[in-house]
Amino acid sequence: MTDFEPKIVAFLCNWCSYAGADLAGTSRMEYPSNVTIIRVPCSGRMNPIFVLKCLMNGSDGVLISGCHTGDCHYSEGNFYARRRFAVLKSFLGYLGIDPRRFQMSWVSASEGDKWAKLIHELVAEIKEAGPNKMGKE
Amino acid sequence: MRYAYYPGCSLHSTAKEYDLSAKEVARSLGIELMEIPDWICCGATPAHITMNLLSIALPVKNLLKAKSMGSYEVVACCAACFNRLKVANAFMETRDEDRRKVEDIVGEPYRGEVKVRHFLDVLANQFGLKNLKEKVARQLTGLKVACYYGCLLTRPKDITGFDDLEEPHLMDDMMKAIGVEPVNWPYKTECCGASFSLSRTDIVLRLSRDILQMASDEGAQAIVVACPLCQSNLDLRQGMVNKKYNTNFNIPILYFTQVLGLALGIEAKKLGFEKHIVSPLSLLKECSRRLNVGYIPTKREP
Amino acid sequence: MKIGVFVCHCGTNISATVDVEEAAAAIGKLQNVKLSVTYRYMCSAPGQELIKKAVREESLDRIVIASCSPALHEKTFRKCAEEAGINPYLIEIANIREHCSWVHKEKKEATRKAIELVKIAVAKVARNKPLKKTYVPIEKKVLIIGGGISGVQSAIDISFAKYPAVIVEREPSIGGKMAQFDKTFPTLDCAACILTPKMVTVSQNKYVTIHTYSEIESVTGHVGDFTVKIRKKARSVDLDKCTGCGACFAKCPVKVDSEFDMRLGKRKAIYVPFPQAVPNVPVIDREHCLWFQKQTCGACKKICPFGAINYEMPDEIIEEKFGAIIVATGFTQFDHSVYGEYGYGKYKDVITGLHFERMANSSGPTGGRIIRPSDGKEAQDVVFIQCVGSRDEQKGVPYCSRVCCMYTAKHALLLKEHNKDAQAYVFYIDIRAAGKNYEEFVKKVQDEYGAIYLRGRVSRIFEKKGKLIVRGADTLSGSQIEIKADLVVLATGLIAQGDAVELAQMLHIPYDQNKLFTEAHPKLAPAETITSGIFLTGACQSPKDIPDTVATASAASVKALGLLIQGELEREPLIAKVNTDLCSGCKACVIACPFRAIEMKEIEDKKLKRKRNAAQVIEGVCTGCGNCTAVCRMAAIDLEGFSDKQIMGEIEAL
Amino acid sequence: MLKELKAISKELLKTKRVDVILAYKRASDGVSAMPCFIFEEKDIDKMILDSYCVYNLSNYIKDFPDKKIGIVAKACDIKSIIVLLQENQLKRADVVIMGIECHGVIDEKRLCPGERPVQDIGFNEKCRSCKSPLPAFCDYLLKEEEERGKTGRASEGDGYASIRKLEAKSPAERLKFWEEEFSRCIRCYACRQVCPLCYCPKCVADQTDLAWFSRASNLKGNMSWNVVRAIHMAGRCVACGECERACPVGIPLMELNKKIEKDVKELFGYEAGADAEQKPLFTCFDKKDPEDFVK
Amino acid sequence: MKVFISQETIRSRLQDVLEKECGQKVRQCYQCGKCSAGCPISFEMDYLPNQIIRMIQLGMEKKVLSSRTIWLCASCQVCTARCPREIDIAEIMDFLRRRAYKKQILPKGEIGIPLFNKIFLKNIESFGRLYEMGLIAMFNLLSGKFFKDFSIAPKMFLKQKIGILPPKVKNKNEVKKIFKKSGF
Repeated sequence: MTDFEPKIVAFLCNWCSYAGADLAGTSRMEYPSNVTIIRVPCSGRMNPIFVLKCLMNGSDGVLISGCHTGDCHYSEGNFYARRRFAVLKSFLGYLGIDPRRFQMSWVSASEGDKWAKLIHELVAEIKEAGPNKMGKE
Repeated sequence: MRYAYYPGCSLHSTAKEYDLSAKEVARSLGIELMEIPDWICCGATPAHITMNLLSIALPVKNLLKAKSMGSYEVVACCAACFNRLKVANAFMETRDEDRRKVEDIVGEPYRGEVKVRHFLDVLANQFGLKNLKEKVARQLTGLKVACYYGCLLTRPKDITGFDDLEEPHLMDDMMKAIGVEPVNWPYKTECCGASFSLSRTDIVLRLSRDILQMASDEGAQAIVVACPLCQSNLDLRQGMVNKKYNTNFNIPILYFTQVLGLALGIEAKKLGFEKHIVSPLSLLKECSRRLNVGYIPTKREP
Repeated sequence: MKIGVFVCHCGTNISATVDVEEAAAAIGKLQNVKLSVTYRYMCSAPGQELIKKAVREESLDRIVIASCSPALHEKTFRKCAEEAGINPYLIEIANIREHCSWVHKEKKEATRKAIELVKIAVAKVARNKPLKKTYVPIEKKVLIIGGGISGVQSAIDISFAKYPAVIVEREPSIGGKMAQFDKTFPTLDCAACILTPKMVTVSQNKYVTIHTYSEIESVTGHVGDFTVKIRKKARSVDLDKCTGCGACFAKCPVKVDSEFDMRLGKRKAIYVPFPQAVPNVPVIDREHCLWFQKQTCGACKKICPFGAINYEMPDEIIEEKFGAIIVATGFTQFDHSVYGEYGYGKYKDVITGLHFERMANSSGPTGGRIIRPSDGKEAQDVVFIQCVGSRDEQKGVPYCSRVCCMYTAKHALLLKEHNKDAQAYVFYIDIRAAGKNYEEFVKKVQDEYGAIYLRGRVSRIFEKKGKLIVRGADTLSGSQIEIKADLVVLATGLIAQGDAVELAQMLHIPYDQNKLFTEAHPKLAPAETITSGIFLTGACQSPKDIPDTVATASAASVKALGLLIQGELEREPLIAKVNTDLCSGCKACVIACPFRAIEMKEIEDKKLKRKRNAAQVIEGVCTGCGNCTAVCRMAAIDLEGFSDKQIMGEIEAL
Repeated sequence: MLKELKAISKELLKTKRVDVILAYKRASDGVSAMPCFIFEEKDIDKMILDSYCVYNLSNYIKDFPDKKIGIVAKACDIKSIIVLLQENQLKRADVVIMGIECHGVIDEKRLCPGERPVQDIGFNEKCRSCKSPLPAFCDYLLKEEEERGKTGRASEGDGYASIRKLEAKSPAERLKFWEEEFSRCIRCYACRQVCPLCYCPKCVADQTDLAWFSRASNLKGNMSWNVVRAIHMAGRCVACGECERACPVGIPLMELNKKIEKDVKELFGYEAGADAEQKPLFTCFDKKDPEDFVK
Repeated sequence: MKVFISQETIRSRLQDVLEKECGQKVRQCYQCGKCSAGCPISFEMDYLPNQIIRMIQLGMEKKVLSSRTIWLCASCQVCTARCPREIDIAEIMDFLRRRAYKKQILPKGEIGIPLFNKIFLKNIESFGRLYEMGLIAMFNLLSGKFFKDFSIAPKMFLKQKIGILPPKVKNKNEVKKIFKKSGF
């Protein structure tokens, strides 16, 4: 699987994680190019079907990243998201879909370094997990 | 309470009295110290100065010997040994790739699973000062001591860490508990020159001088230590200090186990007081006279 | 549909790692893309001109700009689109700088990803809908949290424009830390002399309301329309009846360490923190007052000629509406008790800069004498240690507190002025004296006041026979230094208030790892936060000296005024919208909305020919977080600008 | 018990307390039971009550909007009524719940059509772990004449045994298992039609102006549908088992529903249909919700 | 003295090797001098600890390794305990000494200490435990200070603090093996 370059979708909340990723950029922190970022106002915006869609669409990994709990720009959005996706994550695992394929993280606007580190780990993990057969047929 | 006991070289030679008194104290408190069968030297300072792996391998070898005795915590009295054993554990826990090298040297896998404690830690935190207080059989009131911790007992914090880094207090607390008055002095964790005893005696003399000076300035009649190196530097070299700096210190350097033993009512001669270069006998006589109980105690605690 | 894609080189910021030409070419082939061009600086005037021209000539109806983060130029290009005659919400930004060219090195890869990002943007923009901004009225009043120098200055500036401002200060008096200072560097004019007049002005200003001894209970709403609950803690003294005659605290038998005097002096259980306090009305410290502890005494009530004392006074909670909020909560001193080598804060004669200020103050607890708290003797040899807590990842904060070098120099000078036989020794790492006449000031202290500056930190302070043995280093002479000192003054750093995080969460403003509030942009928007309508001033954002604090105060005020002056407030139309045909009225969205922006309303169901309940979004309250859309199983509620269609489109484009 | 039921029903209809009563009648095969809607007193005699009354009648509530409904319901069925109340689909005043004591219904899978089998043809899966023969939340409680509480089957385990078995398998095995199951799905949506809680005016599966997932009945589409269905039931499914019963190709849908039920219980201590007052699972949160899965 | 600094010297391997071998980031040091301030032996050192660190930063390997300071460090850990940049200076000193051994660089006028270490370890290697008598004798012999500690030695025998005969450890070879494998 060495030459396997995973395709990963990351949904970033506009206020913390997206800004955090921006900071990683302004601080010129290099990280793998496998991740494509889609901006959403808040992790609370995320509908489980979006994640499913990505996996069925052949993405090898999906990441949802929001503000740390308590720091949500909309005060509570990430709490709702956390509950929602705790269930989805476990359920996907139950269906036999590698749990590494769907992950969640809190990255604040000042954590550019955390973002870069996160992506390094994420890509490494997904590489281990191998390509997502689902929906490739 | 049972522990695997690692005396270390000093306690079998220059610090015999530490070994004696520690064992005596343990016995009278019902703590069992089982000496690790043919333990070897921990390498002390020279080892880690000279070669990294060796300085880890030697302690690890000992810890493995301890492990083979069953699942006991290892107790050390010598601050230096204690420090080296702890460092070795930390090393084996954290440094993955280097661990393998060491494992290869000692020929056994080891991940720092054998826990190591200093005897002071065991007495103060495990056995408990309250319980010690209750066991006191001889009042030593009037005896003023300076508790001297030195370097390796408290530093580095994240490795040794059973007492405060800058202002350790366990020995002081213990002394208070058994009715001995610890003076409040600032040099508790100053360095005595340690392993330079032979190679750079002059340094040791100067540092020891400062420590002795500070202790006497603060009115200590004796200095209580938990490390053989500190003891021999302050005791053995006291005469030379006096000669070199024409001072006239006459401060006995006692191991905390000796003082404790005395308080617990153990016969003084079992505690090896006669082995000191700066004899504590007169001091003890004096303070026991004040207490008008015979210096050689007649009554023994059951 | 005719989409125009404009790829920006951003000088070489993008083009260095992304082959913009190749990217543009690839994108040109996409469906619906009418035109795909590149330019060196899209955000520049000619860049925008190029866009407008293209729109005209190619009659484009949607635009994608591939450039820097939307955080920077989304607004710019929305405006540009509008001027070109396209609805400003029919544009999308592809962030190929922060998220691509700046984080990837390999050109091929970066180019591939850039194309991917633009593809997504194209897919999204194709599903955008023209939207109209909505307008809501603005509450023309400013809330100022904190009554220190920055709060006071802000209030004054706002009142100049004849807009009402409300100061909420948690202490019994306004004035903040500056009121505790003796003199100010580098001019050495006394803090009180320049502060107290301002305090008086603000208190007499008809546009300014001051709530002292009060705290913010809760903040809801949004820019232009914040609803704030303020808890007015029970002062036990009637503000209107009291004339500040002082009879009460003269009579009060209880003596307590004075917080204002850093516990170097005493105050009564009923007290005004300092003589020039505003309002000059005492407060009863119920912890210590005999009446509240043992129902005895009551002296103050008896003595008060105006019947102003009221033991039954309860906490009062008032609710007010504001259009803007200025956060001026300031700083607190670093607690040096974490430093064992400095004695864990146990040594009486090891004090902090603020203690020194109080001592140096002629109206302070020592009447201006620099003494040893342990025995009250005049201090002769005084050691100053800089960077205590500052520049210390291990035990303190990583940043430089910025003012310590200067106030230490000031202290060294004051020491000499109060006691000409005294000698100051200053341990420093670097002297940071960047500021008007600052360097000159430090030089003066060294040359004319003979302060000895030693370059190095202190490793240990010993207490011996009443003296303090300070063991440090002077790395310049390469020697270890030991000083027998009477007094050691620690230049403790400035850190965020203990409850900064709670406030930040209440206001929904971000803060950094040091709990300092984060500005919208470090250079271009230093007085704003990303939460519109909330502004920052003073040390709550980062350590600042007085001139900078006052400057930022005025900056924040101008920003706030700039907001209030607009009659009504533009609101982004990116809010939730209900499709009642799909809504089952299950109320999930109503319950889950963090802003209570959704209500149930009866509608006529044409298909079923019956009345039923369906959700409805309250415009102006909805903030567009989109939580409702995710809890709605039937996808009956959607979010404009981030609609299900748009996001699903983006996913499919991958 | 049946006599009692009929009496009450008569009363309810006579007094116009309800417009219709949802009950059971014998099916044409003379063996199994089927729903019947009773508007007039004369039809009351059709009513039956026995271990063949498997259906969850609350599914038909949505067919009678703005009507006052009397409903015969087992403890398990009542849970779904509670969810409907919780989700504002029903006014408490508009429904009269006649709760019946139930010691388990038959397992239709083992029922060969036509002949009436010997007594006890095995209890329905869902009944094995049933904890409450007696419904709690109802207007009328109908007990059986002779005390059966003790003699009745003791409930076996928590009903998650099969889930744990699956969880124990390797991801690969699980994926294989579900892919096989889902590949059989013909997208008839019977599971949805029969579900008392699938009341969306227009299911996301049918929405055309935005294709949430492939409508084609290939693995991709089937997987999507079944995941979405299960997730949309999270914290709502009361395990009445109708979907699985109705599935023509026999996909073990309860193994999906119960997994989520189990997770939700373990993660948030939330139980569907327990209390009409509690907020629906995903419309609320607890600051202390587990977070270990978040980086 | 004048020192020539260039990209080569600054990027010298010393820093990297150091970082690799004991994970200490010397680049982190901002020269606050806290280490030197607390060092008990500083009065004897030719360079203060902070200067040693500085020289490493600038890649002056020779100067560092030939300095007496690194041998005079008593490993008392005060510097490590108080460094605000969380640099383990004591560990660095160990590293430098080990490197000096490897490179056969012995400090002028400080042969005593490395000599002592060698003898000490030889002693352990051959006896398993420390044989003080042998140690002292050997040290005095090699350091040419025959009568050093002459005064106190007798006292020690009297008090049986040090034995004339070496300690008895059974499997001495096991110890020898460890030494050998450790590359002693």
